[in-house]
Amino acid sequence: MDQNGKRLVYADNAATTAVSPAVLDAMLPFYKELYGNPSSLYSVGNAAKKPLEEARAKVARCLGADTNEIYFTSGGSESDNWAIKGVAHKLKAQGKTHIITSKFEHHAVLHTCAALEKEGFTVTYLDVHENGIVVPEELEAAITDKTALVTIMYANNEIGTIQPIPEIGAICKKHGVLFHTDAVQAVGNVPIDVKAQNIDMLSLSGHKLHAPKGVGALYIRRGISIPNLIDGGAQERTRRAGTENVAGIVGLGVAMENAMATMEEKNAKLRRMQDKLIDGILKIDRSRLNGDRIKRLPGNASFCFEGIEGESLLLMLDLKGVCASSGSACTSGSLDPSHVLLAIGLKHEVAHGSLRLSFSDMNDESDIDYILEVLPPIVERLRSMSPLWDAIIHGRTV
Amino acid sequence: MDQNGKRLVYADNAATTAVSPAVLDAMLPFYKELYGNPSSLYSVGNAAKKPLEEARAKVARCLGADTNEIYFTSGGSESDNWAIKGVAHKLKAQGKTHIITSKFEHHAVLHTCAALEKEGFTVTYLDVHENGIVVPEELEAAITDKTALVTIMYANNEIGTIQPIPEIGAICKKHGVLFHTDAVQAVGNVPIDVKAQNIDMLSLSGHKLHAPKGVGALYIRRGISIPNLIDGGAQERTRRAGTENVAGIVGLGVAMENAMATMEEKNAKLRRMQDKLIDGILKIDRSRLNGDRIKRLPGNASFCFEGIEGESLLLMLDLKGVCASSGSACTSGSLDPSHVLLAIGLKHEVAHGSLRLSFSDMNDESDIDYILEVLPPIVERLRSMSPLWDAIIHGRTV
Amino acid sequence: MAYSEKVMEHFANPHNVGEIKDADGVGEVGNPKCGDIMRMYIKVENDTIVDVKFMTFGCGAAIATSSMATDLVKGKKIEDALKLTNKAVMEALDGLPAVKVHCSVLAEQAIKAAVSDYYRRRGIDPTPIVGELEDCEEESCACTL
Amino acid sequence: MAYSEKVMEHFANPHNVGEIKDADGVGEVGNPKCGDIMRMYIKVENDTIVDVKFMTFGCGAAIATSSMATDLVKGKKIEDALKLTNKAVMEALDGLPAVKVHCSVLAEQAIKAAVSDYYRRRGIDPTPIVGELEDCEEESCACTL
Ligand SMILES: Cc1ncc(COP(=O)(O)O)c(C=O)c1O
Ligand SMILES: Cc1ncc(COP(=O)(O)O)c(C=O)c1O
Repeated sequence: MDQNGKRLVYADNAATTAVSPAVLDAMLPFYKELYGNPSSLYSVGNAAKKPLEEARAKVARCLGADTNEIYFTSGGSESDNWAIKGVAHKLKAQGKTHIITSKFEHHAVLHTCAALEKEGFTVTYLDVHENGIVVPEELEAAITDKTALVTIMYANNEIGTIQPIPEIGAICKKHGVLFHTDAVQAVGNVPIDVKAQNIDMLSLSGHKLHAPKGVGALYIRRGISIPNLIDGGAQERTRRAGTENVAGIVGLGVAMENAMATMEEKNAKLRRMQDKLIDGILKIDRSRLNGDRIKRLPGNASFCFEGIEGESLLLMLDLKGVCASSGSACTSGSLDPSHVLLAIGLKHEVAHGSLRLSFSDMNDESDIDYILEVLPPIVERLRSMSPLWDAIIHGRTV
Repeated sequence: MDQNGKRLVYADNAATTAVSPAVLDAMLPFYKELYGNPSSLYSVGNAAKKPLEEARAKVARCLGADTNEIYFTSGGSESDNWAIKGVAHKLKAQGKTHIITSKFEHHAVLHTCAALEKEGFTVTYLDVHENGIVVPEELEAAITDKTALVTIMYANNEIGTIQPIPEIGAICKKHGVLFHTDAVQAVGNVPIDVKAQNIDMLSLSGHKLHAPKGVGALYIRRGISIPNLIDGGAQERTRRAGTENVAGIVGLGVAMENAMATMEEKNAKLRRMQDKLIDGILKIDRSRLNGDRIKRLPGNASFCFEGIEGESLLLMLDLKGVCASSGSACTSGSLDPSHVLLAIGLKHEVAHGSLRLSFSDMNDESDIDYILEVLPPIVERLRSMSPLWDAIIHGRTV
Repeated sequence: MAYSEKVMEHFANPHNVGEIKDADGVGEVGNPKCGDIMRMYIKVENDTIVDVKFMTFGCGAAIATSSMATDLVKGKKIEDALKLTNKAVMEALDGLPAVKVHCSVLAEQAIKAAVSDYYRRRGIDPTPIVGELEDCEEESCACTL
Repeated sequence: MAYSEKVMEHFANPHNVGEIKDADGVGEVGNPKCGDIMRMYIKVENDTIVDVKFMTFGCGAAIATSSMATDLVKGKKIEDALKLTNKAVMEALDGLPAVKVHCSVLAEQAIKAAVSDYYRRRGIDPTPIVGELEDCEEESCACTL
């Protein structure tokens, strides 16, 4: 990607993706002539209803769900909140006041769990170990007769590791415990089948797969009834009120369909790029890859560089036209190191030097080449300025 | 408005409005080159941050609020839910378990109140009388030392009546009770000043004023702390998680600014159109205007026609290219007559024959002329088919 | 909720609208509180419905099902007309939205009510022939009869 | 969080980076757990800071404030250098995001730490001259000193 003659490599697709031209094309009519309210009787409104339901069918198909198990929301955070708070509040009356999650969930899950703790729920935060993967046996051991819900993310947003979802689904089924997964990073990148994998609820967000920001969905298996997060009008079969974001929803449908149709090819390409990137970056002295090398999203790789502080690394990369992040976009501006990197056992001072590079089908191998060209000198330069580096290479603790 | 040579009169702007070309123009860059995450460090993301904050400043200015009292949401329903559930859950611990609202609020308020009733809150539903207006003295009399919140809509969506908001604000202030108003129908149509009017919280929704569907805002007066509805990332100063719908938010800012700049002129025009419409329609035998004739939104007029069922009236109008509704779009498909019309004292059989015509600055007087041309023969035709009409005109009860 | 083209056709130009002054049977079902009333008139010769007309107060589906149901029984022997089911009316209209199925039931019932009236006028108890006519409950407007 | 152009200028091409091997005073503040460490070296002649250099591990603001602070004290009398406030550093950089204000405090403190070291090496108690140096707490990284 070039812009104004300057090379631009967008390597932060785990934070958000560009809306693809096909998605935008599909959305535009709903910002123009098809502006009607899909709940209306007359033709202008009705013309919006059909595409809305077609988008629902597309999303359902991509997940192996039934059409009427899909509820559109404003994004991944809303879906996570609805699923987790919904189950908690529903099952509280039955004395089920325990939730199992992992230490490195997205804040949309962790802060929701924290809010429930304040209400009196107890939450078990499973270890994710050095490789960034939950151990199913540990999960099973954590289940008690008070357990209302297991919520484990499908793939981690900061380090890209993929969790053993089918195994977790089977365990939850065996114990009769509901299973929700935050699949915001996984949808469109790995094949998902909610029925085969025994997933009861699944959150997804459009802007991670070339649909716009501000639209997402929650899959709720038929038969599961949880209270609404947003009460009001009869939209979404009375379970999520609010005039539907028709353009966004139609965009989401198109984006999901495209992602499914091109997944295999895209992933083969991204894997090749990822291998090259990891091999190249690990040549840098005192660098490490975060999380399992194999069980990871093909488009996501996270590294740490000793003696480097993440923000200055990102700014230097930005000056070279490389957009990256140190971890989750939601917490940048925060001064604390990533809870994800601490969860996989990194020390604070190492966790500060993190770099996440995440790619989509809009990237190609030349982007990797460019990053491998500009990154090592930047790391070297920052280390040469660092009062710690000398101590680090001479093995003194800092 | 003409389309395919067929005359199209869109008279359902209270349900939703068309995105204006100026709004769409402002949004498009965020679906193209400015796709970055506004929470990101690098320039592509940062380029989205500034417009986001500018939009917040615009919205604040239009309400007389401070910039950091505005929180963006996915729409009016979310804002209503957040405000009402938030205050309720916050003040419950202090024994404040009483809420005052009116009988004819939008379902986003009524169903939220109903959900709270299930949790043990008590709710007073104030009468709105024949003219569709809450009486401040009755509101004051309903306040007890347990009252946590008063939530009264600024203007009704089905019949357009405007409530005595400054009076209610003053009463709430006097009694130290929080005051929320659902101003979804009012914003952009009447001058609002949250400080002068003593409004503590205010909900608004973009798609009612030519911004897109799926974006809205909640004004929360500084100093009021309520629990989040959507927990997670640090967006919206940690009070509303989720990657920001940048395009929608920018669109909302532009729409609000445009609405404010043109309000006086627009309202003068809409008032003229409304007077002509009401005078014209009331010439139809056994027709009535719903709600106060004067204290109403200039763009909203609701009627009932005895002996007519609303849906067939709407369908006949649609065949003539007139898009209208019987009331709230959220409930069409429902078979029960509008709770709003029942609240102003109409009988079921009369409430069934309702018609809401709502206009925006995109309409003009020729639309009124056209409606006045096609509506009377339709009413006549339906009445001629009706087995009730004979009895009605002969004064027999049906 | 979207109506089929067929429904819209019958709604926009309903067949058999009106009264039959010297009808042999008149049946009315529904109630105004629920927002749907159908009144059907039949003219019978040699056990055959030679003419049928309706007056309906109600939604688009109520008008369209009235139109279709009258079409379907016109010229039929009474015994065949009594076999008319709401399903047949719906199918002939290429379907109805779920919330509108009750309208097709009303149309079926209106025909039966008219036939019952025809028998009653002739001193014949219609119940063994036509069956019990369940009335739409005042309470629940979305009656599923 | 967006940096001013001035901050980005000093970040991209920081002034006075490096060590002074035969420094007359060296001061270090911050800690790696918090993600910010500044070390400043000064060379003093006739009570004047004739040279100053820094080594910084930290965010963009940490590097830019180090660069700006060293610029501001270079060539100054010690007594004037000690008047440098974090506010002055921030103003010279056209402001800092709220979450980054502590970096300007660190820069001010780093200069003072180097001057203290200079006095200490000469056997003079720096406290009456430089004042108490509050150290950034391990606990709270967003120290507001
Ligand atoms: C008065 C009122 N409140 C709330 C809403 C809900 O807004 P939204 O559809 O944006 O959620 C609407 C319209 O739908 C409304 O008219
Ligand atoms: C794993 C994960 N969950 C949830 C979210 C929240 O999604 P959204 O920003 O659409 O609310 C994100 C990304 O922001 C994510 O990566």
